[in-house]
Amino acid sequence: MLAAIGVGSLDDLFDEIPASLRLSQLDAIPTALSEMEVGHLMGKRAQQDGQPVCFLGAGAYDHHIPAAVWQITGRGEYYTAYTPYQAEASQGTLQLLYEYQSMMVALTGMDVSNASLYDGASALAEAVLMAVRANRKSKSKRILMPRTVHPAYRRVVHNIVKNQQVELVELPFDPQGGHTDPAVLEQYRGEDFAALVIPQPNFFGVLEEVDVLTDWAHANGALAIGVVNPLSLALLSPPGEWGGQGADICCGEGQPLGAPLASGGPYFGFLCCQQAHVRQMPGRIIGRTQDLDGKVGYTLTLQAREQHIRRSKATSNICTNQGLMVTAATIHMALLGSEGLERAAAASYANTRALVEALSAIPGVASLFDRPAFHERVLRLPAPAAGVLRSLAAHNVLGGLDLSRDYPELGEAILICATEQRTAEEIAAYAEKLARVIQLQGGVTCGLVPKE
Amino acid sequence: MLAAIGVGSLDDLFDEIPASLRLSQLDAIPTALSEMEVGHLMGKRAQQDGQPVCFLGAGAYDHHIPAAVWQITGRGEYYTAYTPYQAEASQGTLQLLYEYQSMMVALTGMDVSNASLYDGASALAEAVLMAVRANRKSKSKRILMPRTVHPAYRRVVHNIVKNQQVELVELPFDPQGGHTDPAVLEQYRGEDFAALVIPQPNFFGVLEEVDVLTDWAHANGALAIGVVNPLSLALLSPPGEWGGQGADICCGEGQPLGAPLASGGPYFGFLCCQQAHVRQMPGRIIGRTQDLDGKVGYTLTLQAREQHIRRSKATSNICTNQGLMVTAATIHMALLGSEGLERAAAASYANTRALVEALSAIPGVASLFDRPAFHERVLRLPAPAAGVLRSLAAHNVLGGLDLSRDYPELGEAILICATEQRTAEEIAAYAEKLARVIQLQGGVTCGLVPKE
Amino acid sequence: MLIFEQSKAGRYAPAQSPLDKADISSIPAQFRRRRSAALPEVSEMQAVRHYTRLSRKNFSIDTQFYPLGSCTMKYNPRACNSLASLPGLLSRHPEAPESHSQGFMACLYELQEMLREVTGMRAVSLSPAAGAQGEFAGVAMIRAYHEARGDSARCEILVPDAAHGTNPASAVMCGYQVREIPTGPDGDVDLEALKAVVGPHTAGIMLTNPSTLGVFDRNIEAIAKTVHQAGGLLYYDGANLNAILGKVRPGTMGFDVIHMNLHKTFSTPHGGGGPGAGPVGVSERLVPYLPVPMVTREGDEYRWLTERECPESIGRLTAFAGNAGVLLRAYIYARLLGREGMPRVAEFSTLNANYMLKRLQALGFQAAYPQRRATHEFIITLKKQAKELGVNTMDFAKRLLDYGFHAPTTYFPLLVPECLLIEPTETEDMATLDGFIDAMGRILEEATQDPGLVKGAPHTLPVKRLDDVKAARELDLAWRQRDAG
Amino acid sequence: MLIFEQSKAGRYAPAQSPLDKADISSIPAQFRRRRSAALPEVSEMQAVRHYTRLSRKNFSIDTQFYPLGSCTMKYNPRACNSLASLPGLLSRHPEAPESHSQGFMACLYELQEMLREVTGMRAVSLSPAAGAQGEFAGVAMIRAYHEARGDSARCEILVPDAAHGTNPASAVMCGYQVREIPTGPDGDVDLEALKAVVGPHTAGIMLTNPSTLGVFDRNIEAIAKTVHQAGGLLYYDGANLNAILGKVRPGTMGFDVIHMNLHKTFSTPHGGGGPGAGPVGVSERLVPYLPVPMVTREGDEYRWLTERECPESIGRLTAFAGNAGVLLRAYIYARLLGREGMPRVAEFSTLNANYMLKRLQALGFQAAYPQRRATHEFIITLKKQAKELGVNTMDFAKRLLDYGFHAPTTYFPLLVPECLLIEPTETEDMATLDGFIDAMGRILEEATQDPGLVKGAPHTLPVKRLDDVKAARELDLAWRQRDAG
Ligand SMILES: Cc1ncc(COP(=O)(O)O)c(C=O)c1O
Ligand SMILES: Cc1ncc(COP(=O)(O)O)c(C=O)c1O
Repeated sequence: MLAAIGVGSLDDLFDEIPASLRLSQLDAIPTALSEMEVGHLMGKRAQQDGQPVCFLGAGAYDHHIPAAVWQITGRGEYYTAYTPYQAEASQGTLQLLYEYQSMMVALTGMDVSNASLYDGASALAEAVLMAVRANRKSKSKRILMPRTVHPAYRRVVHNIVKNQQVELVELPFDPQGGHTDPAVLEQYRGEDFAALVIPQPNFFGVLEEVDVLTDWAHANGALAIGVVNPLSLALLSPPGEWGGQGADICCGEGQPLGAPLASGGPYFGFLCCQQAHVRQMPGRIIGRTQDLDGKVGYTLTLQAREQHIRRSKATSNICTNQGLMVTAATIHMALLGSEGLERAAAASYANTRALVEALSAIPGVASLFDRPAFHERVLRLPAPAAGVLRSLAAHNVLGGLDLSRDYPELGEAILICATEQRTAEEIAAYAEKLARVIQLQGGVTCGLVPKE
Repeated sequence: MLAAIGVGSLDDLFDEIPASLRLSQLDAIPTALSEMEVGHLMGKRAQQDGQPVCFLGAGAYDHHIPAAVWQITGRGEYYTAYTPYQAEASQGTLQLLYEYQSMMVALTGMDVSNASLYDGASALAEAVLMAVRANRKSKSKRILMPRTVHPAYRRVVHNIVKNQQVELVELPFDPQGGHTDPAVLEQYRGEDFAALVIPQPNFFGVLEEVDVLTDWAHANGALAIGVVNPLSLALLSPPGEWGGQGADICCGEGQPLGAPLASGGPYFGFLCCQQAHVRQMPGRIIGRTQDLDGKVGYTLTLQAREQHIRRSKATSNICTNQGLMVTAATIHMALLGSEGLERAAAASYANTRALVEALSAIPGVASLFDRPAFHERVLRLPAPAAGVLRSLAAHNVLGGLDLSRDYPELGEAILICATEQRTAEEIAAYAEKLARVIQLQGGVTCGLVPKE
Repeated sequence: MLIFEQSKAGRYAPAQSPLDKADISSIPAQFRRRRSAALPEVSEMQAVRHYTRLSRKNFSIDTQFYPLGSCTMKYNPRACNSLASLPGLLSRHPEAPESHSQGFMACLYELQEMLREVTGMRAVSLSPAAGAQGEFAGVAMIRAYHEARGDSARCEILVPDAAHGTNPASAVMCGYQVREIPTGPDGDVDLEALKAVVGPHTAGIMLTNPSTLGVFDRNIEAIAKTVHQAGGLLYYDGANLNAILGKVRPGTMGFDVIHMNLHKTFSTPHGGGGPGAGPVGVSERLVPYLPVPMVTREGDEYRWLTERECPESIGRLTAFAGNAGVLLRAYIYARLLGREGMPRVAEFSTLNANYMLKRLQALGFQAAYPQRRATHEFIITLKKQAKELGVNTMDFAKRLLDYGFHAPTTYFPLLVPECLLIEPTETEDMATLDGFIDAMGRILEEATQDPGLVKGAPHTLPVKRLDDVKAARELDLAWRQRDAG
Repeated sequence: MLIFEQSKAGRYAPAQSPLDKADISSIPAQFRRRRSAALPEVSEMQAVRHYTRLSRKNFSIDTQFYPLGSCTMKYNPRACNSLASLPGLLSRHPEAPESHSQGFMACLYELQEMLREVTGMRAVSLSPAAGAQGEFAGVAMIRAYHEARGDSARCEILVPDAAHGTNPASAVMCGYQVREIPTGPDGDVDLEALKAVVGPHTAGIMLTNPSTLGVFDRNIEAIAKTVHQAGGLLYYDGANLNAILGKVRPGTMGFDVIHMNLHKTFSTPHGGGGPGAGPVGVSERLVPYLPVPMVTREGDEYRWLTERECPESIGRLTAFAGNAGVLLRAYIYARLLGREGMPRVAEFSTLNANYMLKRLQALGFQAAYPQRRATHEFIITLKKQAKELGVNTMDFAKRLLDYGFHAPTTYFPLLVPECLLIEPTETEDMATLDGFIDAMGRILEEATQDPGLVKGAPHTLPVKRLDDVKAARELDLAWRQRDAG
């Protein structure tokens, strides 16, 4: 090959690079390993972290994933394909994405879905930017953002939108109910907002008054942005039906649809909207069309919104998305159907109720909010949450999320979750361990924090 | 559908079955589980057995298998296809099997290979039956079977061939060398045997004098049947080149070529022979041919040997074979090539030498045989082997195979193996544990069994 | 293109073997290989791409309807594969001590118990590697039984003419002579013919019921009585167990020994030819002869039963415990099905078969046994079409491939001329069955209007019809270095 | 056929969800869904078969040569997939405590260190989810840097006209105006034009080197000096890092901040569009602004660095730690490559590109920059063919599909008319490159002799050329119940 090129050595191929820039060594990089050696290494690392029993949720949920999902998703044809720019050579991915969009539309009750964004948090940021562009009634760059939205999501949104001078106005939550009391909105009546964000369920697992909130937004010239758990939609009212007109945009984290916990990623963000806003939608969209013979086929469409065409005027900079996770989610939804999703959601709901019941029987442990919830709950503990969780972890139980950093006003509180995967034995074992840990940590003596 | 059939209920479809035979219940079978529940169950069972460090060989070897092997073998198109009876719809499997046969021919130096038998032991039984049919010079149904052949293989051969009045004549092994001394054959000179079985390496890991043995067989009107470890053939002389004319038949266990240990199966038996004997070969064979347009294609051939055509006159009753394991083996061999197989074999050889060296440093522990070996070795222990192995297992080490059941004449002896997967640390840890265990079990005091 | 033809000297996938080459000079040269084996020399990517592409030239259950009679090509739940491949299960050495095998052994034990229950047999051994090896084990047990009783004149095994080829072949491997029993006009075994040949030389009879003719032999009780009275034993070929799972037990029918094809009834995948598993079950009198190893439970502990514990056993037939990984898949499948699911297997596979039969008959296809109820499979015969249109069963089969359907079993059983043995299984839906039926209808039209089209099929597959005669005449069974360039 | 069109009311895969339906009546009706979502209702087998078949309508690296310029479609070692999918890794919750995360964190830490070394930057954060998010992070750090210094007049980011669309789009998302810099006739940035526009309003410049024109900008040091002297920072778009891996470090070239596309250079699969990972590396002065989380090591322990420990950070850009599974795959790949392997990536990808360029030129194809050395990719322009034969780049691209090759990148970069950007990568062998070159030669002939054939391509794929205009005009973005029957 060198001869065909007309050079004497591999090195000659780099002769346009100034010699002063050339690198001589990579000392800090270890020498190559064989696959066997890397296998041993990764095997050890994977074991090292144990597999504690998981009562953590907080945006990432331990649901059952059918074995078929990843066996098919892992097929080379899905796993090693690029973005389907050559539509005729990518009908597999394209039809699948069209089916995905259709499923998300069915699940959310919205008109259109894109083909994914990075994750739930960044999807919310894109939804906010989209709302600012799409809301023709408002010139405002202010967004009403309930404090019941996942704290990491709020941070991400802030980090992404602040450079475009979009401002987030925080709405407090009701200390009894753990929800956004629609009454607090009254103080903003008459002000100009681009959108109101509505989480369902909210970060505490609590169900918001989505109909009232959506109607308030519309009555006040703001768009309504739903942030939803897609699995919960098997049971809960879909954003497209919230209030009188439905939410305008909805987004969320797709992880509960077939993505393993896997340390937080890759997951995928989904984003759906009403037809009217489709041209403000960021991310790829697949459309159904025809070929020269009139045969049905699928292709990327509305690409004029995207950076590779519109460059600095694009709806977003996103290019690579989370296609493979969407592949898994599509297969996952096809396998479960709405019956299966309903059963998984219902079992998660029931398991979390059982968990709350078991844990609340421990003196000093109490559920904090009194409103309906989905599959997460906030519990107050009679001892420092951080220490309790640490002790539980030492017993191989991930007992929940310590809320003290993000919600110091809640005191020693944790967020817990029991998906359909948790068994009655695991729930009982957690309760037993928690009781012991609290006792050892010298939890409250009876009477100090009376059992409600 | 019932209406289309013209019956009223599912039960009507069984109306030809005498009512007295119908079954009402299956009490002893548990009720259905969901995939999630079976997943939990199997997860527990898999963990329960631990993953001890493996110094066991004895016919099943812990070699590295490239990740690609099973990711591709598991593709639905290979995994869920039937036997390629419809050749035009099975070119994937058929071409792969033709490639497999070609690889086995390259590795063994024989002329032809079939497309697999159940396992190494049953393949040897088929080889013996085949030799009886194929040996036109001999009317005998007697087979010379060295005691250095894997004991389970000898049992299986006996169990299978005895019904056809084939008799196995056992050849003793040399207590110094652990091999079949060609001299012991002299007592059989002039007698009529259908075949001589020649293991390489033999059950003790020791290398046999394959050239001399093969020539002896041919000189005495017997066929030579090699039983070989296919991985060892990357280093060792192939059966097709043994002695003056090469072995007539060779067979063995394919497990070292891409099959996981997996409790002993599925593995696959391979069987190769010289061209002259191909019509006596049991099992499926794939041939290259052409289609109507003259294009190359692959198909099952010589089916007239098989049970579905020849019925009671078939070369064997085998029908379902071990196709998927052969698929894996083919991909495995393609990925490693002979360079990779050589490296794996050489590293296994070297590791076992290192292991023997480390263990023999323990007082009372000694290597039993003094001849060249591949990657297994027999060690004599200064304490009861069963107890030692039990203690090692409790320390998460599978220390080897206790030989006392099958070779009581060897005393307290174990068969050990260290494949390329065993690390220097694992070898050192084994030595350390063995020293401790022997000490605790009150192994011999110095002087009783002097260190050789 | 063969992988060998992509080979280039010196190329390999370096990550796949030890990076350092160990010294083997201490192995004396006389034992060593002189030239490296001429295996393909390709990169990892080349191998992956080659075998990925190759796979796409296959039909399979995961891609096509596969109504192959007698083969039960049903869906293989993907969980069976992934759960049987958990690292702890894959890494277990067959000689691992019982202390490190309790999880694995629990699965085998429970599978033995479930198979016992659903077949109505007294005990089960899982070790045979496939159906044919199960047959061998079964007939060997029959032999061992007679021998133990000194009943040595019994040298014959009876086999109906509809039987699968493995039946006579297995009998012969066990040293028996085979005697064929004809089938009566309605598809049941000819009882009179049977009565005429049984006798003191009869070691046993091998039957499948429902038979491979797709009908349930209504005289099974009479057959059992006849053979038993003559001192013979009844062998049940379980290949068709799918038809009666949870509905009728072979034990109840009077069988003394049975094998099951777990790769059929229990949905372990066929893998392009195997592996399978052929457990055997026996009635009381054959228990001592069951092949080893088996698993037993003592208190809370599982223990192996081997040659030592079972001195009368016919012994082991493979080196270890048979196709363990297949057994695990079948175990998982059985747990997923459960008590409720098993009869549904029989019900829906039978429903699908009867539906197809009726609809194909309506299109003008001729049933081999029109007066009989179909079981989980049924036969149509194309002898009329072959005669009148010159388009035979093979042509129909090949043309079906063009329509995206795998062909049914052709020319088996041998006694029905120009036959297709069709088995839809319970996992297919009506739309798929209808698609197949429509294709059959269209091919019938094609055969009438343009027989050349059908006779030249397939037209849309990677190759056209292959020359089997050439394959057998000019044997080309391996690529060799000399084939290159 | 869509999966929805195979749906039948009431059908589902019962094993895939809890067998008992839990009671949810305690959720007040106002919150509940009134009608079930109209998802497909199919059996497990139908879903498996549908998505298995669908997959076969894709081109992919595992099945085809995919010389897509700027995308680095190289082989993805299968071990990366299986080892990153070990049960312990898949089941780790993102909020698991550090005590239960040391194995995972060790991998991230070592990956940070390796990327630091190979790019020559001071520190690395792995968290951005893809290249574009890495760009956002990089530009946001530039902004944070200037803001921290009170240097608030800098409102412009410079971007060469050859840049990828994400560059200007990311700059705008960070609140900057974008100013394009032209390319000189030899493919290097027009240095004079650059000098003319830099100034106190310049926040920075975004560059890739080698550029998407397939050449290494020889003036990189002068560019760096120019921008730095004006007080701006240099951003390196690492999409082309494959070309120089282990040969030149962006840090040495003078860049202040870079992103890497692990799904290109570090071989994590593209998955039909993603996921990727876009780690960022920075020089000393930008370290405080790196996005969180990162991993640090204290003694033998790994610890997270979050908002708390990094108060000046631009913060987090996804909820957790980015695309962790992609990072693990890249880590495994990097360990397999090792110190020796990294420069070989650059060498062989460059060798392959230069070989292809020379051979295509010999066939009469016109290089966009014939006087330049190709890097790991190169551009040919078909403007002559488009003009003379009426067969344009898109036609060539579509016709290549018929030959079994994925098309190179078309019509990008925008400044070269009728261009193909061709990137073979280091993992392809010469026979494959030759096959592609031959196909190009044949298409050129076809274009001369039978242009209709090329313009009507593709002819052999699941669909013929698709109507994109119709797709955009008559938006059909989801199947709805009303579409049925
Ligand atoms: C009726 C019948 N009996 C026996 C067998 C043999 O089983 P196996 O192929 O598992 O050896 C088969 C398999 O095709 C069969 O259909
Ligand atoms: C040159 C260049 N820069 C940036 C990007 C954006 O990277 P990503 O797609 O990962 O967001 C790409 C990807 O196509 C690219 O080719």
